[in-house]
Amino acid sequence: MEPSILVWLLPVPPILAFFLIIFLTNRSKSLSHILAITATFLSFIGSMVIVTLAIRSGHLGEEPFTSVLNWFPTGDTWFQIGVWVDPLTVATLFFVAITILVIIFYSVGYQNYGQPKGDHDQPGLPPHGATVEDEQGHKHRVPSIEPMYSRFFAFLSLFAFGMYVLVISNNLLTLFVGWEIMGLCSYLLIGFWYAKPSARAAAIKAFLTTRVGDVVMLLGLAYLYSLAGSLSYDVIFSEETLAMLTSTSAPIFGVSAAVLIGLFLFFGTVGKSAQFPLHVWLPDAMEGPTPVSAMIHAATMVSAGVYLVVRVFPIISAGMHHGEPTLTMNVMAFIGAFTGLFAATIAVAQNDIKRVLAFSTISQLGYMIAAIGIGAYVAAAFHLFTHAFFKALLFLGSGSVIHGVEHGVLHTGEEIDPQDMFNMGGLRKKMPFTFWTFLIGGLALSGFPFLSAGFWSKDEILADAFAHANWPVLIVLAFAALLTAFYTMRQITLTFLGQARTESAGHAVESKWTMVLPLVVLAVFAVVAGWPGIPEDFPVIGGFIPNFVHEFVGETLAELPETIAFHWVPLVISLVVSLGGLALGWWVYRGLPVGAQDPLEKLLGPVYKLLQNKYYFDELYDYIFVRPAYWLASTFTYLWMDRTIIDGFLHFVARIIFSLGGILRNYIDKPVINGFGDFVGESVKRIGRSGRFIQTGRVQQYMVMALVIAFGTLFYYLFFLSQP
Amino acid sequence: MSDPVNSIAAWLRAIFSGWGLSDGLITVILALLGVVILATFVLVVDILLVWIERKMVARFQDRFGPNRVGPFGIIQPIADVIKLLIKEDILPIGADKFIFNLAPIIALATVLLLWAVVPLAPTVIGADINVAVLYVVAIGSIGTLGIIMAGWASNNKYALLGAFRTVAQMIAYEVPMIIALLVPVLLARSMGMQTIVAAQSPWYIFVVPLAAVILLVSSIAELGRTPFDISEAESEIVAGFHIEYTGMKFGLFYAGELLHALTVSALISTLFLGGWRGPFVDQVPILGPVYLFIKAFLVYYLIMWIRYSFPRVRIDQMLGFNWKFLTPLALFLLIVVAILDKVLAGVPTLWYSLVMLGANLLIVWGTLLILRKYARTERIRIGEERPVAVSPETDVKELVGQE
Amino acid sequence: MIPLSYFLVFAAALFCIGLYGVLARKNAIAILMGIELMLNAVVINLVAFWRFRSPESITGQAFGVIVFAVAAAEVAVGLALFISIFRRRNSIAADEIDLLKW
Amino acid sequence: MTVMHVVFLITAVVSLGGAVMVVTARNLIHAALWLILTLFGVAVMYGLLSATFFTVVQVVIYIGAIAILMIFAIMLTRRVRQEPGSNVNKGWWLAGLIALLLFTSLVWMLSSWPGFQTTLQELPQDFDSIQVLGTALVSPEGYVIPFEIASVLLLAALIGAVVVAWERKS
Repeated sequence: MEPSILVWLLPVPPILAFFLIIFLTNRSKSLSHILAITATFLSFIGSMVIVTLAIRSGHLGEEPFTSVLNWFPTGDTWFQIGVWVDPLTVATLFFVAITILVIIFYSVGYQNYGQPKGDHDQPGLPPHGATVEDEQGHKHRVPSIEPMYSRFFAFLSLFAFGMYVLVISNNLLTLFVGWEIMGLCSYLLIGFWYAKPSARAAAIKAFLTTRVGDVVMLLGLAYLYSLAGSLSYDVIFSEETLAMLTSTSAPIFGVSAAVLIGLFLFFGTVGKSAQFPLHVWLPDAMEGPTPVSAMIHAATMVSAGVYLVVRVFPIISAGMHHGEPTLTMNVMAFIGAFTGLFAATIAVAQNDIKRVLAFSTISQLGYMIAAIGIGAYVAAAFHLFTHAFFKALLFLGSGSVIHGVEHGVLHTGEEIDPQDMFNMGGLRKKMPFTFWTFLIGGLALSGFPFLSAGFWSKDEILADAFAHANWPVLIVLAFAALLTAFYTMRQITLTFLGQARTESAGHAVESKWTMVLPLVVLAVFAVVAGWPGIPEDFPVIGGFIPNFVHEFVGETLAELPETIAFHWVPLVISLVVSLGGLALGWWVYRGLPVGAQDPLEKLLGPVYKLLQNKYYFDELYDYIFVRPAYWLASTFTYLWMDRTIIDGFLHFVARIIFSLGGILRNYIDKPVINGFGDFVGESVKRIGRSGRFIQTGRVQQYMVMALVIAFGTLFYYLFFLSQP
Repeated sequence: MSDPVNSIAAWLRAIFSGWGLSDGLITVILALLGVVILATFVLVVDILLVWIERKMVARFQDRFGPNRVGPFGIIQPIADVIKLLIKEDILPIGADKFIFNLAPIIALATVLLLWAVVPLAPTVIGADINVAVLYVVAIGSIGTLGIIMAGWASNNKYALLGAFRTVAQMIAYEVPMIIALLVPVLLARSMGMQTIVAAQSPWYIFVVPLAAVILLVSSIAELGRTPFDISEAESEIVAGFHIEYTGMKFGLFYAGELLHALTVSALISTLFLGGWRGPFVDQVPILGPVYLFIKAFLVYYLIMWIRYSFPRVRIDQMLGFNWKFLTPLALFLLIVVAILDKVLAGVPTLWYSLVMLGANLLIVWGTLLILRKYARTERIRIGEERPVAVSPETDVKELVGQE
Repeated sequence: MIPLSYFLVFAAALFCIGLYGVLARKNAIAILMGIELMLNAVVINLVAFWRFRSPESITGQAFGVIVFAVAAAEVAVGLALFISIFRRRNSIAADEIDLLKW
Repeated sequence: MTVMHVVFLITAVVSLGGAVMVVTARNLIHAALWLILTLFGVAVMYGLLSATFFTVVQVVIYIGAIAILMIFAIMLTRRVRQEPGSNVNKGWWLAGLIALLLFTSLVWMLSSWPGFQTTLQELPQDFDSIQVLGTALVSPEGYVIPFEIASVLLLAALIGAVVVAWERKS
């Protein structure tokens, strides 16, 4: 089979699974998850075949697998959609396929498949646990199965469809379609437990916040289409188009069209990848079930934002001379670096295990954006690649931890938050698999030297920043990396090390194999995913494995970016910040006693409070945007516009028509039309009454009559009419 | 001298034309002669059948049967005929005289009419019409008429009941019978008897045995023989339609019934067992009738065997068996055969026959599976406890619920 | 040889006799018999026209087959109706079935 | 006068006489038996027209099915064998008049038609009307759609008859 045909088929199984689950197998939980897993597995197999073919083909950069279909006519031409597999797509496809499959598999265990139905569970709320009796008659509280189990898998399948569409599309419009499908899924899944007010609010917040970014992005697409006449990659990334974009000046801000488009598209990324200032939705999105957090808000969907800017890098970097960054890149570098540090500081003061990871995600995405901003294209893609694995691993691990602690909560009946890290501790012995995999993920996140994937990608970004002599970015990112290592170790120490600080944590148990197996798989990737990107001139271990990422992914661009020469300064920075942060985190939080405050709170004082409340951004937005919007809606739109002007006009028109109708009725309808109708009816009645004696009910008489009349007519015709 | 019938006909024709008779008249005379000879021959065989039937039933029931008049009692039927002829002829009060007398004649005549299309030898057949199979069906339905006339004209409620039953049975079983008849028609691509016989290499019993079985069963039902003899059913409606008949009128019914059985046997032999086909029949055509009658008597023996081995079925069972089992099966068989025939066009005869046979056996196997399942559920249903003897006011469901 | 006119006149006579039966008889089944006679007359016409006017095309016979089917359907439904009516009114005299009068 | 003429005349007289008996017989069973005789006559007519298929089908359908069903229905619907009173309704003379009028006008109209005296042609030797009819009934160029519609009609009649005659037990 042609590779391009196979590529077309990649998104098909998930969407089929979605519709099948929704329409047919909604009632059967096992059928639903079998369908979803089978579908994603088929897509996974297809993706792996594509990846293998792509790597074998050798020069995919010049000759991507592509195929095009006409979609809808635009004047004389057709708007074409198609598929496009170049090295960047391959890399993305690789981690997307694996993470989606693994997470869907994990969801089976996470949503408590095989557990009894809950005592008081109802759709729209997380399961509350069920009571079972064992043989001796003792009652136990055990986790109960999710009431909307099938729906969850349907949504995950739809999400997978969106992601595949986004990744394989050959133009920005279908990419945008996939992007919006994922936006919808994100909304549906964050609000999955829709009976929880906080989940509802988070879903709306996420949807509206990303919508802000999407609108701007759509503007960028429209502008690009109006200039280039196409949204296909091969057209818009061609030299002529790029030159044209650079030479055209935009109508506003006095910048070139390329810069404006780049900024618009980047703003879409800001929304999707939760960059400052649209970062507020991502932490709240942790209201959804943990697999959702892992899938959407760590591994894939937020990656889509970064994927977009990596994809449109030619536009962003259009007009770059001799390594001089463009305006767009400067803005990206600034926002990325700022977000990286900003989110890392917030993460330090969070107690919720998932929120820490959420902010770390924002921070890491900032890293990637900053890398793009300084022109480190390959490094950004590389970090995107490795980050997907270890962040998925961390989220799934945290889900496993929460699950374990929830089990303990159900067992002991304590009323504590099973997601608060200060209620944990000592889980290392209770949940060994979770601990070790989480540790691997954590080390990868903090960039633990040599062994972890995160080290190599992060190191490459720092090395790029150093090589481009972009000192502010280097310093900010290095500090962010330090904080990252710190809060990662804080999390690990609080969660797994030391003693159990609550009874529930003491009764936690290891999760089922359906949840542990994905953790192990992802842990392997969290280690090995970095190996293909080890710089070749790295001391001692460089060159064993060729720097595959650089050559392969770099091939996507028109000209291969030059390799950064090895320098010891960024290496030392990496080593110091990661090891130092880890050590610091362990030292501060080791052996924290039961009920103790966060040691940082004493140290930082009011700053801690500021961090814990995320710099009061939510409140700020509330005051700046939400309340004015409410006010505007109620006062201006409702009272003034709607009630006074529009309603008034309508009432006026209605009154006129009403009186007109009354005139018509009284002077025309009643006497003329009704009179005529009554006259006709009465006449018919009268005629009928006078003629009804014929109606004897005897069929033979009818026939005789009919024949007599027929004969009469016939004879009349024959004897009178036919005479000349 | 290999073809005596036609030689004698040619000889007679020569004699008659020597007497100065016209050609058309000679044909008419010869045809009438043939009819008379054939009818007489068949009726003589019929007398023999009475003896065979009685001897056979005696053997089945571990008796001797007639053994007084003549050797092995072979003259017994002649004695019976004489007895019937000299019996008093009774006409019931209120009977419709003309119809009452007409009925037995129609009953026997329709059977005789059937012999017109039975090919006796390659060169000897009453009328080789191209709609012979349809003709058989048509004449069969006239036979029904005779029974109805008898039942109605007797002015007797048992007779009328018997007639009712007969109508229900005959009209019902005509459906699978026609469908089964269509199978050899389909294979031979003709409704002419001679063509069908000539087309039978191998005999159709080896190609479509299921059709033969269906035809046999529905024919037995048409005959009104046990297990389908509910139109006579001595123990229920005394003797059904011929309850009021005595003497030779009854004799006609009786002879007609026996002869009908032999006729059906001859038809089945013709359609499925190769008719007059046998060794050396092409050289010596006179061997044809011999082969035909050997086969016909074999089938006749089978019918007798069935008759004296099975109990009578109830009328609802009889109709249910037809509409719910035999008709669907026959339809299915016809469809399968038609499709296979189309599929196998151009295949050598051997393979064609083998595949057809295989398909037939497959259908039989599937039918048996379904029947077994049905029987199992039926046993369970019958085995369920049912309340016995409750007053009409009691709600039966309630009673069952209490147990 | 017999000309076409014989058959046509025969069919016309049969048709008219049937028509009389339909119009005059009281019993509904007798009316049905009249209808059958009329239908038979029609089929004779069809077959006769086929035989005399266009023996090479089979249209007349095909039409006749359809008429046979219609006749059979009509008798089946008609008799069912009569039996049903008989159950309710204990009569099938056509002039007593006059519920649909004024 | 050929043999054909003799056969035709005898058949015509018998069947027309039978038809007259059908519409006049007081006893319905007799009427039905007369009907059978008439139908037989019609079957012979088909034979004279060398439509063998119709001859046989006439016997199968009309005598074997329709007439017998009628006798059945007569038996089911008659409590007393002889219906009291007249067997014709009040307007019988008008009916007879109409029938007579129709017959005369039909004959009159037919006789003015030039094709009225068409004589019989021999059929071609190898003409098998059954084969041609069969092919025509099932070939798409022929009458397969009327044929199928007729079968649907029969099915509908079958179901309809069952539904109409079904005795609902309350």
